[in-house]
Amino acid sequence: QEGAKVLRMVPQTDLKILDPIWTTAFVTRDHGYMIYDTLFGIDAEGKVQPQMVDKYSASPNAKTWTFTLRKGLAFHDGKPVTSADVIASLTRWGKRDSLGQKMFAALDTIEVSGDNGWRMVFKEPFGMVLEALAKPSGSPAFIMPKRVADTPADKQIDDYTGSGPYIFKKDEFRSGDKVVYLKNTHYVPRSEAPSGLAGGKRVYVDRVEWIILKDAQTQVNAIKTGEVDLLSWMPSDHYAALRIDPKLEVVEATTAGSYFLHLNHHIPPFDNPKIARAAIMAINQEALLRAQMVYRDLYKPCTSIYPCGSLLASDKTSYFTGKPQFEEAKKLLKEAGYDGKPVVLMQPSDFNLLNKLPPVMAQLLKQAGFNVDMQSMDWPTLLMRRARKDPADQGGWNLFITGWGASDNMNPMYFAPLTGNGEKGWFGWATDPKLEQLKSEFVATTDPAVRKRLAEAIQIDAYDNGLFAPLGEQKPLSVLRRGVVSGIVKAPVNVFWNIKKN
Amino acid sequence: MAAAGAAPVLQVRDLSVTLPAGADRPHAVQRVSFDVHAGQTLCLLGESGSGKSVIANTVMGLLSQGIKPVAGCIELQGEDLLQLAPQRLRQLRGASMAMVFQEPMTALNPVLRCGDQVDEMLREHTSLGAAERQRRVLDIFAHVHLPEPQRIYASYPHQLSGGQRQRIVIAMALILKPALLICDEPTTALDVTTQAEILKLIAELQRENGTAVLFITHDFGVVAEIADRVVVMQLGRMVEQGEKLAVLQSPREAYTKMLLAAVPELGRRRRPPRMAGDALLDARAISKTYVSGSWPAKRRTVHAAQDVSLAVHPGETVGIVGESGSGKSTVARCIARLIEPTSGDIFADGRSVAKASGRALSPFRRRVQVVFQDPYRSLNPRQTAGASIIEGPLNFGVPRAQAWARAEELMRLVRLQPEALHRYPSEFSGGQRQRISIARALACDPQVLIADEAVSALDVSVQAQILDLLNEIQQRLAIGIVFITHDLRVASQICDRVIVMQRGKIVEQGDVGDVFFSPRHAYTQALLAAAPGRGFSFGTPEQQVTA
Amino acid sequence: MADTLPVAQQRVSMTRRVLRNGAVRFGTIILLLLILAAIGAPWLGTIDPTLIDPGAANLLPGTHAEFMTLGGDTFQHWFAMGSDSLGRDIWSRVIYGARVSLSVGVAVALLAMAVGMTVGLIAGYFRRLDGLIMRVMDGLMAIPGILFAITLMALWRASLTTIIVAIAVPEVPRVARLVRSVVLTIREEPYVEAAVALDTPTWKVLTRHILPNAIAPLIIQGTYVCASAILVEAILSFLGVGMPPDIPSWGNIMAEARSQFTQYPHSVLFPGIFLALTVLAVNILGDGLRDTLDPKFNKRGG
Amino acid sequence: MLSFLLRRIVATIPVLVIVALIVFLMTRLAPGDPAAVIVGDTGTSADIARVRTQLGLDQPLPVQFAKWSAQVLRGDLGESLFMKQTVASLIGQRIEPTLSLAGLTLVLTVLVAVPLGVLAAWRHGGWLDRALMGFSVLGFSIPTFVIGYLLIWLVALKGGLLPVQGYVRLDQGLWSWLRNLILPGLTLSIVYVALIARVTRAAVAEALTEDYIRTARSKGISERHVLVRHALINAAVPIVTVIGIGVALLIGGVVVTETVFAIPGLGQLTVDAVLSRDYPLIQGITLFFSVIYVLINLLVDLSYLLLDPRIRY
Ligand SMILES: Nc1ncnc2c1ncn2[C@@H]1O[C@H](COP(=O)(O)OP(=O)(O)OP(=O)(O)O)[C@@H](O)[C@H]1O
Ligand SMILES: Nc1ncnc2c1ncn2[C@@H]1O[C@H](COP(=O)(O)OP(=O)(O)OP(=O)(O)O)[C@@H](O)[C@H]1O
Ligand SMILES: [Mg+2]
Ligand SMILES: [Mg+2]
Repeated sequence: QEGAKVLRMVPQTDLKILDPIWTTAFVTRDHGYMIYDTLFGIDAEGKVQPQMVDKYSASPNAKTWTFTLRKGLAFHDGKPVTSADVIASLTRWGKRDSLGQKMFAALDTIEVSGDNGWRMVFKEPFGMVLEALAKPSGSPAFIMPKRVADTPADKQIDDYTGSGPYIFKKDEFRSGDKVVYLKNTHYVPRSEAPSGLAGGKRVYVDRVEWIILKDAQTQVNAIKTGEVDLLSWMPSDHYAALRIDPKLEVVEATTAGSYFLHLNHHIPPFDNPKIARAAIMAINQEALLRAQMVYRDLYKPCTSIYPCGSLLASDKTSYFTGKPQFEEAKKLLKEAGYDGKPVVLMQPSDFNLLNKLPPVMAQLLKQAGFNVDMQSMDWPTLLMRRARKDPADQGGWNLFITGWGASDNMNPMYFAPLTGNGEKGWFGWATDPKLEQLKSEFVATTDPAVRKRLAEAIQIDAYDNGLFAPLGEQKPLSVLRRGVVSGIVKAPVNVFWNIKKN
Repeated sequence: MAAAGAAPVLQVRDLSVTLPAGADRPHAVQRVSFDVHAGQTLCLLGESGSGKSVIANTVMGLLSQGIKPVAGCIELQGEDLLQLAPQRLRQLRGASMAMVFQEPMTALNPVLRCGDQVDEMLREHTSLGAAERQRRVLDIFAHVHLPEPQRIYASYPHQLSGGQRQRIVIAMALILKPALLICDEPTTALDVTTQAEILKLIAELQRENGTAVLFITHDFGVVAEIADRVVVMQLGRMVEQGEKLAVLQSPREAYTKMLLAAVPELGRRRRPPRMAGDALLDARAISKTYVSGSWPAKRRTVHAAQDVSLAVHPGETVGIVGESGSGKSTVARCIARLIEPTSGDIFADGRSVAKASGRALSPFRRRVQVVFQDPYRSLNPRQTAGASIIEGPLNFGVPRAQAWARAEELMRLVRLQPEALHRYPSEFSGGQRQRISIARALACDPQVLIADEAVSALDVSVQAQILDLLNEIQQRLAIGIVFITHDLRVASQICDRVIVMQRGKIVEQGDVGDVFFSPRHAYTQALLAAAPGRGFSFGTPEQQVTA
Repeated sequence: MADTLPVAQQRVSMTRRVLRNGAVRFGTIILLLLILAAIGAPWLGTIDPTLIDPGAANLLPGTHAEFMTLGGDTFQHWFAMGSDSLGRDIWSRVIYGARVSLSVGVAVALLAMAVGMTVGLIAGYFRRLDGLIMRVMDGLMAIPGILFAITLMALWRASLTTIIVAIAVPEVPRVARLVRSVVLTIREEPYVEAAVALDTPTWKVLTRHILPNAIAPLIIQGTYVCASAILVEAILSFLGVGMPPDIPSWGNIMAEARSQFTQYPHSVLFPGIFLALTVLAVNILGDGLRDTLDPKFNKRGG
Repeated sequence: MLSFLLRRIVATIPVLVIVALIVFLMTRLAPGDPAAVIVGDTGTSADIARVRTQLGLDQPLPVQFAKWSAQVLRGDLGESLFMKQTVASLIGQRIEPTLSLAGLTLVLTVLVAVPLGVLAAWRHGGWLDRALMGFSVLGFSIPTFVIGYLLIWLVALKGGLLPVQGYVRLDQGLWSWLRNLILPGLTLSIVYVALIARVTRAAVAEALTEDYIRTARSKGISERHVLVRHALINAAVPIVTVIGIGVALLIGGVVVTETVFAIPGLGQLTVDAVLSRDYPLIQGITLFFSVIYVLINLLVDLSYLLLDPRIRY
């Protein structure tokens, strides 16, 4: 390996699950982008662009879609990528991903057509095909060889052959320690310049090593001494020190993420939208973000449920201002007859990325007249507990806070918590037929203007029903060694192609 | 013997040593002076607690904390030991002066093999090879009459009998043939035949090397055998000093005279007739086999006692005498049920206790008390003497104040100050500890008292008083006593019956008069013949030389 | 009662001797001061230790600053020890934190020692129970402490007691092993045999004759357990199974400050100093007590 | 001795059974759900339920336990719920780093602590004794991460002498292996040096009051031999015990140090497994530790027999 260029970087967390449809964990998704390719990608403007696909077309009623693959695509084992591989991969993905499930529910047939192409015929107009195939987060529709994709969806794959820009080195993979990827020398990038998840994915290093460093201080130390070249998620506590270090550079590599307060509509008191709104009125985005992120540069209040500055972002937010309205909240509570029973706010104390928000939120809610019972637990407990529908004092919950990437909330159909179908929906189980109606209208159209209008209506509806509320945006930054690493592509998720190392 | 004019090997001048607060008296020794010449033996005699061991330890520079020489000087071959640099003192120890400590049980390192502990002397002070050193060690073991030197070499101290350990300590002191040898009661745990051999060995050493010997003993027989000069101590002061014959036969001081008068004789003593009653303790054919070492080490079995039967009746004293290592202590510990005999049966109060354990032994424990051969180790170093003495009575339900009052009384009876109850075992002299052990056993008002070498560290006058005390208690309460001793004179004085043991077996037993004055077994005969100072009459000027 | 007897004028009574020992006095005074501070926290220039003001985050020690609560009230406060990343007053947190930390440290040490000692004594003395008990201890040692804590919190409510138990139980096998090892050697001493011959009840043989020999290493282990319990408490609260994280303790003040340690070491330093003081006090006290109470140490010695 | 060994080995079996049962129950009693972790944020309750079925977590506990036990009896610890790897291979990957770190720490600790303790006991109350006292107070009360960060800052960042993180396998060369272990080893040794040195001091000071020390001195042997051959060996039983406890702790969980220095050891694996509720992994690790601890303690107990011939079992 003399002279081989090795890029050493620290991923966000430890990589454990290698099957991208098994989990929606960010790190598994990022791993997927290393070794798999996607049919479409979202570019820097938020527009869908073909990636593996060469040509595609849709019937005007959005019922029939045809696609052709690019020439020269091959898997890591040398076999060409065929439409059979694509159909198998999409079928497996469609069993798990929420948008994929919707798509396959509407789908009539999917079949091979023409030379290396396939056709999808829908029972009713489906306007979200490209958005689904380009879905950047959650479980993206990665393309695998048919033999792998034929693995039942309820079994993890153990063959990590893809057609992406990097090859996974299985024998060097050690969870908790190191993940190694080699350059896929046979990869044929698109000719366009890279833009977001679209464009040419060129590789300039021979080997990428993900070094798992869990301790923030250690990450900082390691990049200072050059033991690693890149921190894909800057530990925010160290921002001040990293920013002034002349040998380092802090860059924005992904679009902003948002924190959301989620309310449980299944049980009192937030089954009453008035009380839910009162809770949302207690939000003080500035105070919350400041507590979590510490540095002004790292956060931005944003009242839209879509990422501020994205295609669908809107400032029509009903009563929500992101600033505390304690008096109004108290009035609402009185009107609604809040009985003073404590509301349970879950705090994941081991989750550094958001564990400082709940204490502040608890104090704000108290100010607004709530009786708050903040309960600490570890993240797995929170995940389990949020699935429980029991009353709050019997192991249930009322509130919790979690974070979403821009790739999640950039589109209402990507955004998991945006459900109004009661107990079938996402945790919080709001019943909101209007929301469901708006969403189905959204799916059916491909017209950007109509979409924009519907997205706005969805946002207002979500606020009025007190579904959830954004606590503001945080800027995920990456740190790299100045003069050593360059060419980072800004995309909705962290991607590691196009990076050069001197 | 060395020329009288030569400079003494050891010269002690006006030595005074202080004791810490709370001790018997302010000074352990006061203004003591004496010389020990090359090839000569100086015997240090005196009351228990009179400061003999303190003198010996001062010479070696090994006093424990709180005890300090405050005046005088000690010169070893011209060097003042009290002023010497620690480095130099270390060089002298072992090579130029060696000491046999009074209590061999505590003097040995429990986790090192005996052989290695002796070997250490050679390793430190000579440049011999390992094989040669081992040969020398085995050699000296044979010289001090240790049986099976190989086994002893590989044994740990706790696997040896009291006398065997004492001989290890002696071997250690002798192996380098030092210029000055200090022996602090080196033969208390040895039977007379072995003792005679050891004394002979020391005499040989003196002859060959001109070793000067400072010999501390209570045994006037031994003094008569080996001493050139004698120093008599009392309460830290030197009361008399002189040539052996002068002191032993025409003592000037009252204390010396009193002491000499107390020397027991080997002779019949009229004992009250045996009382009626069933045996208090009846041991039948008990054997004890020690198995030590298991895979991968070599397995060794020692038949410490074989087929020993013995019964004690009310008011009776049964003596056990015999070779060191012959199993006396083993038998004592078996019949006291501190260890379980390998076979045989023990009856007390009509019930068998041989296999009982735990609470079931409780009534038995109340009736049988033991004075251990090793008084120091058998006292908890973290408890005051008083706490140790009242422990038994408290266990038996006696109120604390009453137990304490009794303890004070017992202290007086064993000739100790009651104040000493507040002291810890380490703050006593060897003989004092032994008396505390006796007091502890007596505090329980036992029906059977097993005394293992219970008076060996006592000077003859205190010894006589203790024996009288035992006798008195025995007569009053009709208790049975098992008395293990090496001192045939003592045995002849207080026993009704004696048992003679050799190599784990009883070789002869019977009434004391029969056994001692018409011994049948060859070993008994040898034993009696070896009694030191036999025929020497103390306190009277003429020396009778009888066979 | 020994003191009532007309003896030993030169000998100072046990309590007097203990009290006269400088180390004991020094240790006691420090501990008392810490306890007093914990009790008197509200009167020591503190503010509510859970109050947050993101605007006053990471102030350096000795800063005078305006504190604005989330409700909008403001007041001047002197941050003697600075503030943490949420703008909470470290002095207040440290002083209030003494309540949890001292209780946890001392209680865990006492509990672990008491149970461990009992187990160790029994296992070491009774040959027949040794194997069984020590194997159980081996098994106990193998159970991950966090899992134990999480399960315990699920079964009982999270409370100070639960935390103390959760931290103390994993320490028990270690204390037990240490005690047992000493018992194994002392069991064979002649003075134990002598005590048995005096029909001393077994518990008394264990406590009076054997245990005192194990005290010296035990005191050291006890101080160690005390210190580590205070630190472990933070780990538990970090995992959400301890005290709620807004209730301050020295451990969680330090743990929370960990990510900023290189920039703002003061938030680790001050609780650290208090912890060290506690450990020092316990240490000195333990040593002092042992040195005065243990006749062996006191009297003999090379 | 042979029978002792046999007895010990046989006694291990019920321990394993009981530990297995207890840990199994604990994992299931602990709140938290691996299925919820696997599904991630975008999943719904239905997804969680589906994953639970896939993983067999919806079956009755006795059935789950029976299945798992049967598997273990076949010598198979099963597969992690998260990773497509067997528990055995996951543990296997972590053994080397853990043993390396534990071994180095142990060597550092014993080499420093025991002599320090002996000297402090020898000069009881002297300056070294006081210094040791101060050191142990600090060692007990400074959190590990502080020691780690300070060492890294001093040695690796300022001095540029050693790497700040990572573990290099031994087969990559002795020096690279050692380089990466020095700082974490030092970090860990501080608290153990404090503990072991203090225990050594106490035990040796105790032994030094014994009469055989006087005998040893009377032989004129050097003070070093008096201290080592006589005092230390007699004091060895509690010291070895504490060292044994230290080894167990080092192997079982030095999570903070492993995290700070990014050493992929068993401590991190354990905490990870617990925090993600990876049941088979937790159970496997615990069984593994049970065996290891039984072995360590067996070694310690055997060493007692060598150190103190009076001890019998
Ligand atoms: N550490 C100590 N603390 C206090 N007093 C002590 C200490 N050691 C010895 N003594 C006292 O010093 C005196 C002399 O003791 P020493 O051991 O020299 O007596 P001894 O003549 O050898 O008696 P024995 O024949 O009984 O062995 C005794 O009264 C004893 O009680
Ligand atoms: N624990 C043991 N393990 C092995 N052998 C032992 C043990 N205890 C004693 N022995 C051996 O048993 C034999 C008898 O010992 P015992 O102590 O009964 O002798 P003794 O008659 O009391 O001798 P002494 O007069 O010297 O005290 C000795 O040879 C001794 O070496
Ligand atoms: Mg003496
Ligand atoms: Mg004997």
